[in-house]
Amino acid sequence: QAAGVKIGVLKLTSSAVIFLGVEKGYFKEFGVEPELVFFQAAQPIAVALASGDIPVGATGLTAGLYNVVAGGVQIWIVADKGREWPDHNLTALLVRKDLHDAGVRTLRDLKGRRIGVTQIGSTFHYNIGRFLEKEGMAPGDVELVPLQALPDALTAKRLDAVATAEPFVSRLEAAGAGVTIVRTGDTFPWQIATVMYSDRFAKDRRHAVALMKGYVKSSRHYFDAVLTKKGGPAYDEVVAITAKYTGAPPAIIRRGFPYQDRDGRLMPGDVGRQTEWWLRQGLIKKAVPEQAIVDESFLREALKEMR
Amino acid sequence: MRVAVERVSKTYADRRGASVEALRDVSLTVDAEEFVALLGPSGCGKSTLLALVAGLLAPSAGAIYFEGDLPPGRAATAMVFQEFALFPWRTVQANVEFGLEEAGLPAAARAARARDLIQLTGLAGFEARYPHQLSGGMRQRVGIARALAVDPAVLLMDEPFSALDAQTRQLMQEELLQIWERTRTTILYVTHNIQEAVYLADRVVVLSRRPGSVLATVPVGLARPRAEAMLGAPAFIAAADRIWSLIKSEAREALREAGA
Amino acid sequence: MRVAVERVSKTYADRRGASVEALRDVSLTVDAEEFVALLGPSGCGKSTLLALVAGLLAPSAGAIYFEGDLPPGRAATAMVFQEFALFPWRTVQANVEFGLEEAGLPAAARAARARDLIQLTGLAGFEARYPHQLSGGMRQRVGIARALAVDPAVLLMDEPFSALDAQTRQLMQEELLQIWERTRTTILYVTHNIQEAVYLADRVVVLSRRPGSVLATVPVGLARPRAEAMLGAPAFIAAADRIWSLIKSEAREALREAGA
Amino acid sequence: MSARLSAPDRTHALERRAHPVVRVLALRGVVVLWELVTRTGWVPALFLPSPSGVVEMLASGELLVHVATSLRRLLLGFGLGALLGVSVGLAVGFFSLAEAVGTPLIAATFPIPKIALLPLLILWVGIGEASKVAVITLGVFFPMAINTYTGVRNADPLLIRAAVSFGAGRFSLIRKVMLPSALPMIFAGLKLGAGTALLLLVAAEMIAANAGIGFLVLHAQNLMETTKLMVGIVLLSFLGIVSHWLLVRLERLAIPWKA
Amino acid sequence: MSARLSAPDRTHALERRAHPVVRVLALRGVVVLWELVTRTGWVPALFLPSPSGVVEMLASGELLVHVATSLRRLLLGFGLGALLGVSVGLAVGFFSLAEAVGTPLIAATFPIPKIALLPLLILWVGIGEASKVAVITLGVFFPMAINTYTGVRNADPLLIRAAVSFGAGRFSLIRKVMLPSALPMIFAGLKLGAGTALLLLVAAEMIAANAGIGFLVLHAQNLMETTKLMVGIVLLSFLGIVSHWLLVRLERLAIPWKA
Ligand SMILES: Nc1ncnc2c1ncn2[C@@H]1O[C@H](COP(=O)(O)OP(=O)(O)OP(=O)(O)O)[C@@H](O)[C@H]1O
Ligand SMILES: Nc1ncnc2c1ncn2[C@@H]1O[C@H](COP(=O)(O)OP(=O)(O)OP(=O)(O)O)[C@@H](O)[C@H]1O
Ligand SMILES: [Mg+2]
Ligand SMILES: [Mg+2]
Repeated sequence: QAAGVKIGVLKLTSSAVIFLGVEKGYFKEFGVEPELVFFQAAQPIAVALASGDIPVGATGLTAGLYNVVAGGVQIWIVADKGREWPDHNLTALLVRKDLHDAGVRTLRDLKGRRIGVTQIGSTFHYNIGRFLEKEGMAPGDVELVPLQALPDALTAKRLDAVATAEPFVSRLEAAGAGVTIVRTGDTFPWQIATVMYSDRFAKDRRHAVALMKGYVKSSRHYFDAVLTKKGGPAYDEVVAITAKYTGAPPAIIRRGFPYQDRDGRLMPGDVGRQTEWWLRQGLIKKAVPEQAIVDESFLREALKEMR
Repeated sequence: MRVAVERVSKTYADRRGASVEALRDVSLTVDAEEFVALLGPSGCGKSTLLALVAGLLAPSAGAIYFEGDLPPGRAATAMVFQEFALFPWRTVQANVEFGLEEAGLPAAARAARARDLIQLTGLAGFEARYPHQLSGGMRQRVGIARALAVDPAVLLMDEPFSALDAQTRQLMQEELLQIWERTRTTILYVTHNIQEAVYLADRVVVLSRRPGSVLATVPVGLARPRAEAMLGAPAFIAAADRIWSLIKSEAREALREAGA
Repeated sequence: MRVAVERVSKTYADRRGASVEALRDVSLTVDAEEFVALLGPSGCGKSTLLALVAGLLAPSAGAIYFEGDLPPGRAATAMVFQEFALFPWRTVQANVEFGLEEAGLPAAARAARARDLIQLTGLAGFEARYPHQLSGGMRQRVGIARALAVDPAVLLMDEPFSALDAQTRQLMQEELLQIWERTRTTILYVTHNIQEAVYLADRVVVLSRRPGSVLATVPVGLARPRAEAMLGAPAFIAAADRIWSLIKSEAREALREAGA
Repeated sequence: MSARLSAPDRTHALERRAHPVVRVLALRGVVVLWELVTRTGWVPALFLPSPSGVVEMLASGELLVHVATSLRRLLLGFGLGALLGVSVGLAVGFFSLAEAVGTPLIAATFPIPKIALLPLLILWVGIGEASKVAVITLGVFFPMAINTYTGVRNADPLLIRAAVSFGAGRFSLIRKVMLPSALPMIFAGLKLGAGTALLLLVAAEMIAANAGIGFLVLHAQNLMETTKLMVGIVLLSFLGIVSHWLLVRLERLAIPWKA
Repeated sequence: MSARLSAPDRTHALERRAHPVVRVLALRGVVVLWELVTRTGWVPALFLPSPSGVVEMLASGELLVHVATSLRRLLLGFGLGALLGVSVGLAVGFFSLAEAVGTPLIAATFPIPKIALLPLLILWVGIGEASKVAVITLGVFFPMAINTYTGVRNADPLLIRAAVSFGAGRFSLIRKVMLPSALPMIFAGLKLGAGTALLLLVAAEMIAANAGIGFLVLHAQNLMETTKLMVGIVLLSFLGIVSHWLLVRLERLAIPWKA
């Protein structure tokens, strides 16, 4: 009898490892029965983890998540679930097609313009902030507009540019609505998404480790099937599964899978870099040291048994 | 000024199309400087008749005329209401000035005239009070002052003292007579109290039950100025008896219809 | 049952700490099957005394006793209010049943008993009406039926007919006497109308102005059953005159204080 | 003989005509004008969709799922809020201890615009249905509690004394005097609360939902689908009218003595 | 001699004690309990920030710019809505033609939850200040118009007849009878409208703004800064209490005859 575990995810290509694990029965193999709960954005997953609605989340790292921990509710970052990596761009900054045609092609050209992000404090906010810093610009040089239904808003010309993720990047390009001007992975690799445990689930050591085992198995499958090659039946299978869960056409899925560690190991020190940056922006109220939020022990224990 | 009501009828039509005949073929006159009381059972159309004279209603048939000269700036009529009808948001002073404002008098003249009437009606010292701060008797003094302020050729009074208790009522009747002795304004006074009608008026016009029509006009043979002692005078009793006999059968019928 | 009010005083304390002495050292009795009227000027504490007897207020000094056997299930007192105090959301039937509900009677017994009293008070046919659909006289019949329904040892009536017009009032007095002839309930009846007190009661207790105290107890030497014709009887006039002389000076003073 | 004047006619200042034709035409006229203005293209459909377009989309029923979602939230929140509000109002109105505790607390929390609590409620009860229902519940609770309290406190003291004189105890008093006395105020509160509930529903759905009429309206705006936007608004107006009408009917049934 | 009973004592059912101590302690007790619960860490600050933390942030004044922005929108929208509402209410109440045109239009548009119009208003007047002010204006307009209308229609006909009998014309009637008669209803509308205005302000700022207390609240939720969230809520409650208090004061000044 497998224990049911709710996992909060987004309908994005970056959730492929989770979809794969569910579809191939890797989690069940180790005694956990995942139940996927779909969210609209990363931030609500953090809320749901904090309020106890879900024990496990798999999504991007946001300022809100760090503030949850700063606010006294423990959440643990336990494994890699997607990195911005050269040649494996997960998110991107797109400029509206007509503006691009009119010559708006770099970050500098976007000065003073409206850039859509899902929310203040989101991964997209972090992306743009880091891009601007790299260009020597200040966060105040553009206007960040938090909006729901971002891709649609760009299509409807309500925004000048938008920071979004696959498959929307490919979709917008395919639809001729936007043109990518910055690819995050190529510009600024970072630990964008992780698997997270609520404190309560983390205390349920047996299932917490079991889930990791399934996750590692799925992660290795994923790595071998789509990150090392660009075709073949194994590749097509992952594409088909991802298409099924995200509702995006396979052609768009094929445009790119995000990079992640084969064993699910986190980028060392990156969470600390993130919390530092947010603290500097004044968007988190106190420092969150890495050891207060990252706990790879579940992963290590799983890996030890899976040699 | 003389008022002539000539063969006036009034039928109300309500929204649902039903109609109520309030007055039928009423003729009466009020001579200049005369004090006429209009007496009749409840619902016989007394208030309706006053509203017609005041121009607040249009007669269904017949006409109402004012005969005599009306100096410019003088109002033809002014009304004193049973329920006082003071403006609660105006002080005594402002209430008395109301008619003068509508007549277009300048502020200073208004204030002076209002002060006179406040004096006359015994309201001095209460100018800044609001109606809710006054007793019933005081309130009706304001009503009378407001009406007299516009110096009406005809003063219309609709049961002005019936909302007051017996003592206050007596007192106010005396004061009204005193004021009338001084101003000699033509007065048409509605009441359903026989004693009051006879005590105050030169003539009493008695109306029948609804639809109201004139049953008779009873002259009151009492000297003026009137005094409380006259309430037992033979002329008083004669007039009162005459009126009582006129409306007794009417009243009985009304009572029978009303039931318990 | 006999009621004994023994040296009762009552002082109200309002929120601001001011206190009003309503009754001072009042003693009186109502014998079993006796009809006692309590008479006094407005504000002298008549309603206060009834509330004390009904247990709605606690006396500041003195005590009130009921003497005699009270069969179980029978209420000691029931009250008829001047303003009727019917529950607007209850039909006539449900209003009459109210006291029976509180006494814990089963539904069928309640309905039967209420029907009897509705019959007795001449309300048959109006069971399903709401109070707002009744005339004033009808409403007070409901109030009386509701009180009699609980078969009180003492019936307390607080100016029960003073909100009615003169004709209805007369009628209701007659009916009350008829009902009393049949039930012989002990009655303590508050009024400030001398005629009414004398016409209805065996004894009239006259209270002074506030703070109320007993001025005198006047026995009424009229035979029972009473009839309208007795209003002119010498015994009637004697009692009325006696009471009138007792409260005349009181009343005068009150009038003087009240002013116009 | 001197001048003979007719009495002055002052009736015109008192006159009020019914204008039945204008009354009927007013609303229709606006709709017809609106249709004309959009038909002729004088105002682009982006800014003002045509009524016929709105009716068409309404008739297609494609938005029914949103209506159902909203309706469920509305009914749940309204029902809970009304129930809690009336109970608390009765208790606070009747028991002096409850009043001493309740009135300062209600006075301090009542002025908060309830929609501002949505983020907090999401933290407390989760992002799902519960937070939306809770916002509506809170929005309805306050007018209901305050109106019920006012109704109870304004119960005719004479009726209370009458009931007590017939031996009514505290619970009898609440059930047989306070509650019926407060009913008119309770219904006034329900009507007020229905409007607030609808407002809060829409706001909550606009801020944090992915279904419901509020979501529909905001989503339509993001996509510049003005017809869909207008359909949402018409649906909401309709919901408002129907709920008010239902409450008026219910009131007539519940308060027969005020016919 | 037979039994001698004391009169039954029924006063307990009528008794109401004042509980002055409880009344004073109730609110403070809740705040103290709240502080304790957060101090001991029994409830994490994320779910319930400590009162002392809230007071600290309030005192720091860092949120004043948001308060100023919200206040400007509120005052503008409320003022405009009240002005329009009273004018339309007076006109519709007095002129029978205006009534015939106005009442069906108001009845059809009144039930729309005004926040649902925000997207449309953004389309019409842009995403800037105008759309937020317009939503508040609309929200205040309806209760004001309806209350003013009711007040005018319920003006004592006797007073109208008295005024006319002294020669008052239509405009005299409006100014000297209808308007003062409607004042109590107008103030009731203002108090109702103030609550609605605050609610709409917050909702509009949550949905489409980048300043103001509503924005602050939503922003704080996005970042999970619960203390800031609570500060926003406290500020709003404060705004609500102050506006109500001001209206009550103003009412006393404007209606001296109802002292
Ligand atoms: N606006 C109206 N519409 C329809 N019927 C009316 C209207 N005003 C008065 N009536 C009816 O006309 C009749 C006469 O009314 P009116 O007020 O003139 O009587 P009244 O003699 O003044 O009575 P009261 O002594 O009670 O003041 C009554 O039957 C009344 O119901
Ligand atoms: N609850 C109260 N608090 C303070 N004073 C009160 C209260 N009830 C009555 N009084 C005062 O006590 C006095 C007696 O009141 P009560 O009602 O008993 O008089 P009453 O004889 O019944 O008068 P009425 O004939 O007007 O009914 C009055 O002066 C009244 O103002
Ligand atoms: Mg009349
Ligand atoms: Mg009394």
